[in-house]
Amino acid sequence: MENFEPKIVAFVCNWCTYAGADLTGTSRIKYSPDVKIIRFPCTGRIDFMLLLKAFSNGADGIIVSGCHPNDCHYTSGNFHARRRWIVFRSLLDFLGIDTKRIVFSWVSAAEGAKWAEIVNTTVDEIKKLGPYKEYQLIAKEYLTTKEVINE
Amino acid sequence: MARIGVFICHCGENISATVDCKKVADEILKIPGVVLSTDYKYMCSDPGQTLIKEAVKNNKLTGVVVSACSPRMHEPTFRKAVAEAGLNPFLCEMVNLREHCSWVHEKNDMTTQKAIDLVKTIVEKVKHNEALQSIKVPVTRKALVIGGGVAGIQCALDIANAGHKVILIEREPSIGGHMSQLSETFPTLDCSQCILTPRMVEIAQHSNITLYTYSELEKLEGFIGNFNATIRKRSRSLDEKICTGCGLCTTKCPNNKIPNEFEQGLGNRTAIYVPFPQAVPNKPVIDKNNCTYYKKGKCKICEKLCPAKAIRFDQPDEMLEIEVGAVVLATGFNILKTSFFPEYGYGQYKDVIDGLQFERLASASGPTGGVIKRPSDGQIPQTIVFVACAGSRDAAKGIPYCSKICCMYTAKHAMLYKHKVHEGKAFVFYMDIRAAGKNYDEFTRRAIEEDGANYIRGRVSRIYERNGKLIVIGADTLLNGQQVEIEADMVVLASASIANPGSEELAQKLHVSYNQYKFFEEAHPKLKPVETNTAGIMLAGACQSPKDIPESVAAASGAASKVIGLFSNSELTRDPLIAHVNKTAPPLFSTCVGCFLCESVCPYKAIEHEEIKNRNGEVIRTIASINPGLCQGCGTCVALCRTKSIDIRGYSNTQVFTEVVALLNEI
Amino acid sequence: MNKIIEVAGEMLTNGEVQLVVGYEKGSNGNERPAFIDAPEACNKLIFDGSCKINLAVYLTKKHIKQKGKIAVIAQKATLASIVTLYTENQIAIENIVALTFDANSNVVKLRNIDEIIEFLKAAGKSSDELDDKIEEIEKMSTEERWNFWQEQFSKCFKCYACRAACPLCYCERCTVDQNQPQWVQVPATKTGNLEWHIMRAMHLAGRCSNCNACSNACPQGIPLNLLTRKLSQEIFKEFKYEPGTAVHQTYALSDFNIKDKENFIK
Amino acid sequence: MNTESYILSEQNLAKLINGFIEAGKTVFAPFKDKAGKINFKKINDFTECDIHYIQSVFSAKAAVFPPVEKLFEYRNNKFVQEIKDPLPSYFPETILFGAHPCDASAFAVLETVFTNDYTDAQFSERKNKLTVLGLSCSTGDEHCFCTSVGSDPSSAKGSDILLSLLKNGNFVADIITEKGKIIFDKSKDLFEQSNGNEEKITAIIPDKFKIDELDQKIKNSFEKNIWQAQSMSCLGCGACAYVCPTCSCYDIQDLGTVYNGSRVRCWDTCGLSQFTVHTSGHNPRENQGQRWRQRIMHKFNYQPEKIKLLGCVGCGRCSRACPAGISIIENLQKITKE
Repeated sequence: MENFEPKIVAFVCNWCTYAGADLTGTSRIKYSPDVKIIRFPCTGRIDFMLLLKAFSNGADGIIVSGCHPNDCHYTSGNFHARRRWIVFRSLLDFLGIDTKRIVFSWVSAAEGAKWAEIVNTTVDEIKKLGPYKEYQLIAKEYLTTKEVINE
Repeated sequence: MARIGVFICHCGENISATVDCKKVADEILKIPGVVLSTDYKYMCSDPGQTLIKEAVKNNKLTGVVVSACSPRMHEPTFRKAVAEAGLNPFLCEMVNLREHCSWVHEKNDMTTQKAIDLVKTIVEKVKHNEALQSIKVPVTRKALVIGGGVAGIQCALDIANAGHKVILIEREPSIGGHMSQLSETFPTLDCSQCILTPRMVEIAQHSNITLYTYSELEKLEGFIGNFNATIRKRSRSLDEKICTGCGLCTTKCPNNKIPNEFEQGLGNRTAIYVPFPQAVPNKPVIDKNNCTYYKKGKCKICEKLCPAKAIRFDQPDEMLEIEVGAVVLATGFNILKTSFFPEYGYGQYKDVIDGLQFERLASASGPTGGVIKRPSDGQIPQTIVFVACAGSRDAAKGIPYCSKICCMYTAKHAMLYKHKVHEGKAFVFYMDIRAAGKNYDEFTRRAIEEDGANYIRGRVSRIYERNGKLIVIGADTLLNGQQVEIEADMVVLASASIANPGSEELAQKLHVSYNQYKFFEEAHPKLKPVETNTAGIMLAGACQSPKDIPESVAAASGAASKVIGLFSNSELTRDPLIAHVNKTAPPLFSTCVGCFLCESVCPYKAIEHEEIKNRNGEVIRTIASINPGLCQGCGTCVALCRTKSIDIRGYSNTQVFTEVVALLNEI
Repeated sequence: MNKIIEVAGEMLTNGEVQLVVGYEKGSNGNERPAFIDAPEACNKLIFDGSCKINLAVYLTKKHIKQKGKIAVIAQKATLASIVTLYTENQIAIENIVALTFDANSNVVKLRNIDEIIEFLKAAGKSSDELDDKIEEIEKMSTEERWNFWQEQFSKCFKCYACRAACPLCYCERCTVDQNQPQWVQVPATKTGNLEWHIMRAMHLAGRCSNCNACSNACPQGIPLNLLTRKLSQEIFKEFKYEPGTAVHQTYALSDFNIKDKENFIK
Repeated sequence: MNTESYILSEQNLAKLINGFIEAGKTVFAPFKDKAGKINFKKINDFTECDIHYIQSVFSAKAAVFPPVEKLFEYRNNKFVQEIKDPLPSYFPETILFGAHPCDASAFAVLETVFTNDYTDAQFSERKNKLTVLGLSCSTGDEHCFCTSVGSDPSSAKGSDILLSLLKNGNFVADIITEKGKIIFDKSKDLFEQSNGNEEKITAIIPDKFKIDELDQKIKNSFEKNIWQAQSMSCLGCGACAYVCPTCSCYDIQDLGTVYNGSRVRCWDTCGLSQFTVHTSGHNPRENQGQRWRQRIMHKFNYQPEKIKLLGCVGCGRCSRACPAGISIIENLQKITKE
């Protein structure tokens, strides 16, 4: 996996992590371009189905990040999200979906450096794991010209 | 078919230095629905905006994507621009190519490819943007100011004088704050109380201001223009309306050995007391923790003596519900108690005191009537050592920041001392003299040159007692670190300014952010210094960071002007980026099944019940509906809803779904 | 089971209810749902616990609701489902009488939600071999788990019997039936099946009554109840929350506790 | 052609089947999974299959009408608009082995549906490349009713070669069609002469109702309220249709993105409430009774009228699969008794 550049999607909230990533920029801290951000109003908005969609569309890893507990711009969105992730993660794990490929974090608007670190450690981890072959294989079932009948 | 225009900004060199903007523009032009894709040096500049406006008109664009800096910076700018060109502003989206791409990556193909992917994603999103109309919400033209220090006072008066109602609440029995404790103020040396008390009285008498002292904010609900505050008015144990403030009770209370907070423990007070003579309101309060009646169940001397029969031992706390349109935080600061400095022997030696204590000693209305006496034996100290930066700018002590006011008040203290004790010696240990301010440097110079305060550049390592003298060991860095030892009668520590206790809890009650030192965080360090990132909540004074009086007053007036601005219209316009419950054709009417599990996720109580009736007016089903005035658009209900019946504008299911697909797939 | 026949008979005769939803013997010898509106028909009622259908599923159906007041023969899980349906505003509890059995298999009439909850509290919780199966799967490696479930899901043809048999899958327009956007692929593809079963489990997390109707309904015998049971365990472990144990208790996932513990958020 | 009968020992049967596999043909055969459920599955060796079964959960129709089937791949952007048809490898030479007469006879129904007004290319391609080695039933159960719908446990209808189990464990192989003959000719040596009086083990499937009675009754039962009564316990899932060997409804879906993906067809069913919903929100079959009626009428009235074939082969799978224990036999009997 020498020249493997993972596809990593970051689902982040607008008020803390998105702003934090802005600060990473204004502080000119460098990180890997493998991670691309999609902006949400709040971690509470992040639908677990979207994480599945990311994988089925070829993501090798996912970052979900928002405000630290008690800092949610909407007061409790991140608390609800945290519960959702506790349950969802245990389900994925039970189904044999590699939870190492999903990184959850709290990054505040003041933690530009932390954002860079989260991104880089995630990229390293995913590079170690390699492409998410298992999931991508089932996702391509009817999309590749190689044929499969119900075997 | 969509007609999207894409504009790639170079931001001077900021983006183009690492991203090949031309290539991005060319690649994006390949996306179906993109009719125009171009790059330009400064999109936010006038010509840049004109470029966009012209394109909207000439190409009949149905959507605009500006790929430049963070939307948190310029989204409003560009949405305004497209609106001026006749396109609904919400059909314009931004791509963050600067903070999230060019500034954080090296110049190479991957960076340019990332830029392409980011733009592609938003282009696909914009295809699903809807034209939206801003929402109008009514504004309650009444402000709540929390904290009755000089900042709170100034802010309340400014708002009130602009003709709006103000509720001012103060935790202590009287307003005045730290300023009322000060003797004289730098750099003019005018008497603090002389300038403050008239303002305090004005508060009490102003027809637009309602003052609640001895009161605290219990909780705050709602949102900008429509807050609902619950205030706990603690029981004073007397009926303020009939109390004349004669003060007889305070003189006759047998329990008179209680350290006086206002005097910083240098004097005593009674259990029923008025914090200081000029207190506003000038009505006593019974300190329940020290009152013999509350402790032992008998005494009631005050009740017997009170000519107005105003004492009410059974008076409960009062809960007040108040609707306000804006909130100003002016809860001020505190200073680090010198117990923080064991190496300086505080607590161990009575004569090692802090700045505020010195203020009381120097104050004409203080415990010593303005005569500087040392706490231990009441002797007039012949030598005083002032230690600046006691705790401040000391990362090791966890306070790397500068407390800002110490340099000035230490100089003032030295001056006051010299004026009162002409033959006395004043030594000042300092790190740097920070006297940036109108007439500030002149002031410190005066202390040194005219009043002969002896400034030593260096830190104090240790203070100990030797036959009745305090031995101060320090280094003089100007004499290349040579050790100096001074025999002092008194030591004054200019200890660090810190956030008020409880400010963290308060911030969480109000959902405003705060930094690691628990000072409240402004919305923008430069451009929004008196606003918080929670709309409708402003900041004034030292609750934000250490400030001196003129700065606090300026900030207070700034916050006031923000509030007055908000109150200048009877309703305010808000982004329509909020949740809504879908409606479908009958017989379904909505995919909402009315389980109302969403009700409890909403932090704003915005989810309501809507009854769907048939022609005969019979209710055929009850579904959820969202109150657009209350919804703040967090979208937590959207992610929770099993049937995807709730959606949110601007981050709709289709939009975010499309973003994920677009980001990860080739076109 | 003539006790139940008697009780049901009376209720229909004295007009206490207009319909009894119970069980009868099916052509394959197993119990199956029976809908009885005439006292004389009651004698075909049986109850030996062999029926795997949770009759609560019928309480939300229009054509059943229309019948008026309904007596439903309820096992423990059925009662839990009724409580959840009630807290989710899906049934008019005053139109429902739950008929269940005490330890000595006497018929017990439960006429309101409090009686139901009391009964459930008294009945208590019992674990079964399903919990062992879950442990067994948890012991597997991630890869083994993945293969196990892929093999299971490969049998799924998306007939949605699991959804149809679930009393809590009462939504008129399930997310899989929506195509703007198409959250779950319609065809029985590997991805579509995986996403469907994940979504189903998540939507039942904190609501599931553990009646196993889903897995029993599956023509292919896919052990779907493992997923829902696993999440029930998780939610009880993490949030001390058990559906059907209190009236109007907040749904575990629309509630939170500042002290919620997790060990994975960086 | 006139039928010839031979004896095929179990070992030789194994050789025959494995021969097909070695020759690169796809062999669908009954396979028992860990849960004990029988289904038709592509096997890689004779030993994998289990032919001593009463009925498989799903029918054998997937051999010609897969649950999900790619129609074409597309690419569609500003520069390329292209459509790629599936490769020939998508339609392999297929041997269906061990299908009971009910399944074998069902192909006739599917074929008429897919070819009556126009010819469905993919279906025909699969059908033409399909050879059926049928297996007459040695056992049956309470759900079987082939005898009531004009067939029987040893009917050769739809098979190219029909195998019948003998007491001694060997099989009688009746060569029914040209396709069957080709196979026989290729591996003559595996077949032994039959003296024509070997004892077959054949299931007894009692009559459940008289089909012409049913036919008379059902014609004018559309407006009757039996449908509501019969579907009272119907939960509205698609199990009955998906396991059915003759149900042929399908949906067309795109997988992938707007720009790049595959168009597939997949099974659909009239049992689901969404099946007939109009964009307007109106649903012509708004209740389960109407959906149940559609299913029964379609098989026992419309199809006999339209394609001159009964839409039911009496396999009884729907009754076995129904989570609510609805028995098609009982309900058909009720209709005849109306």
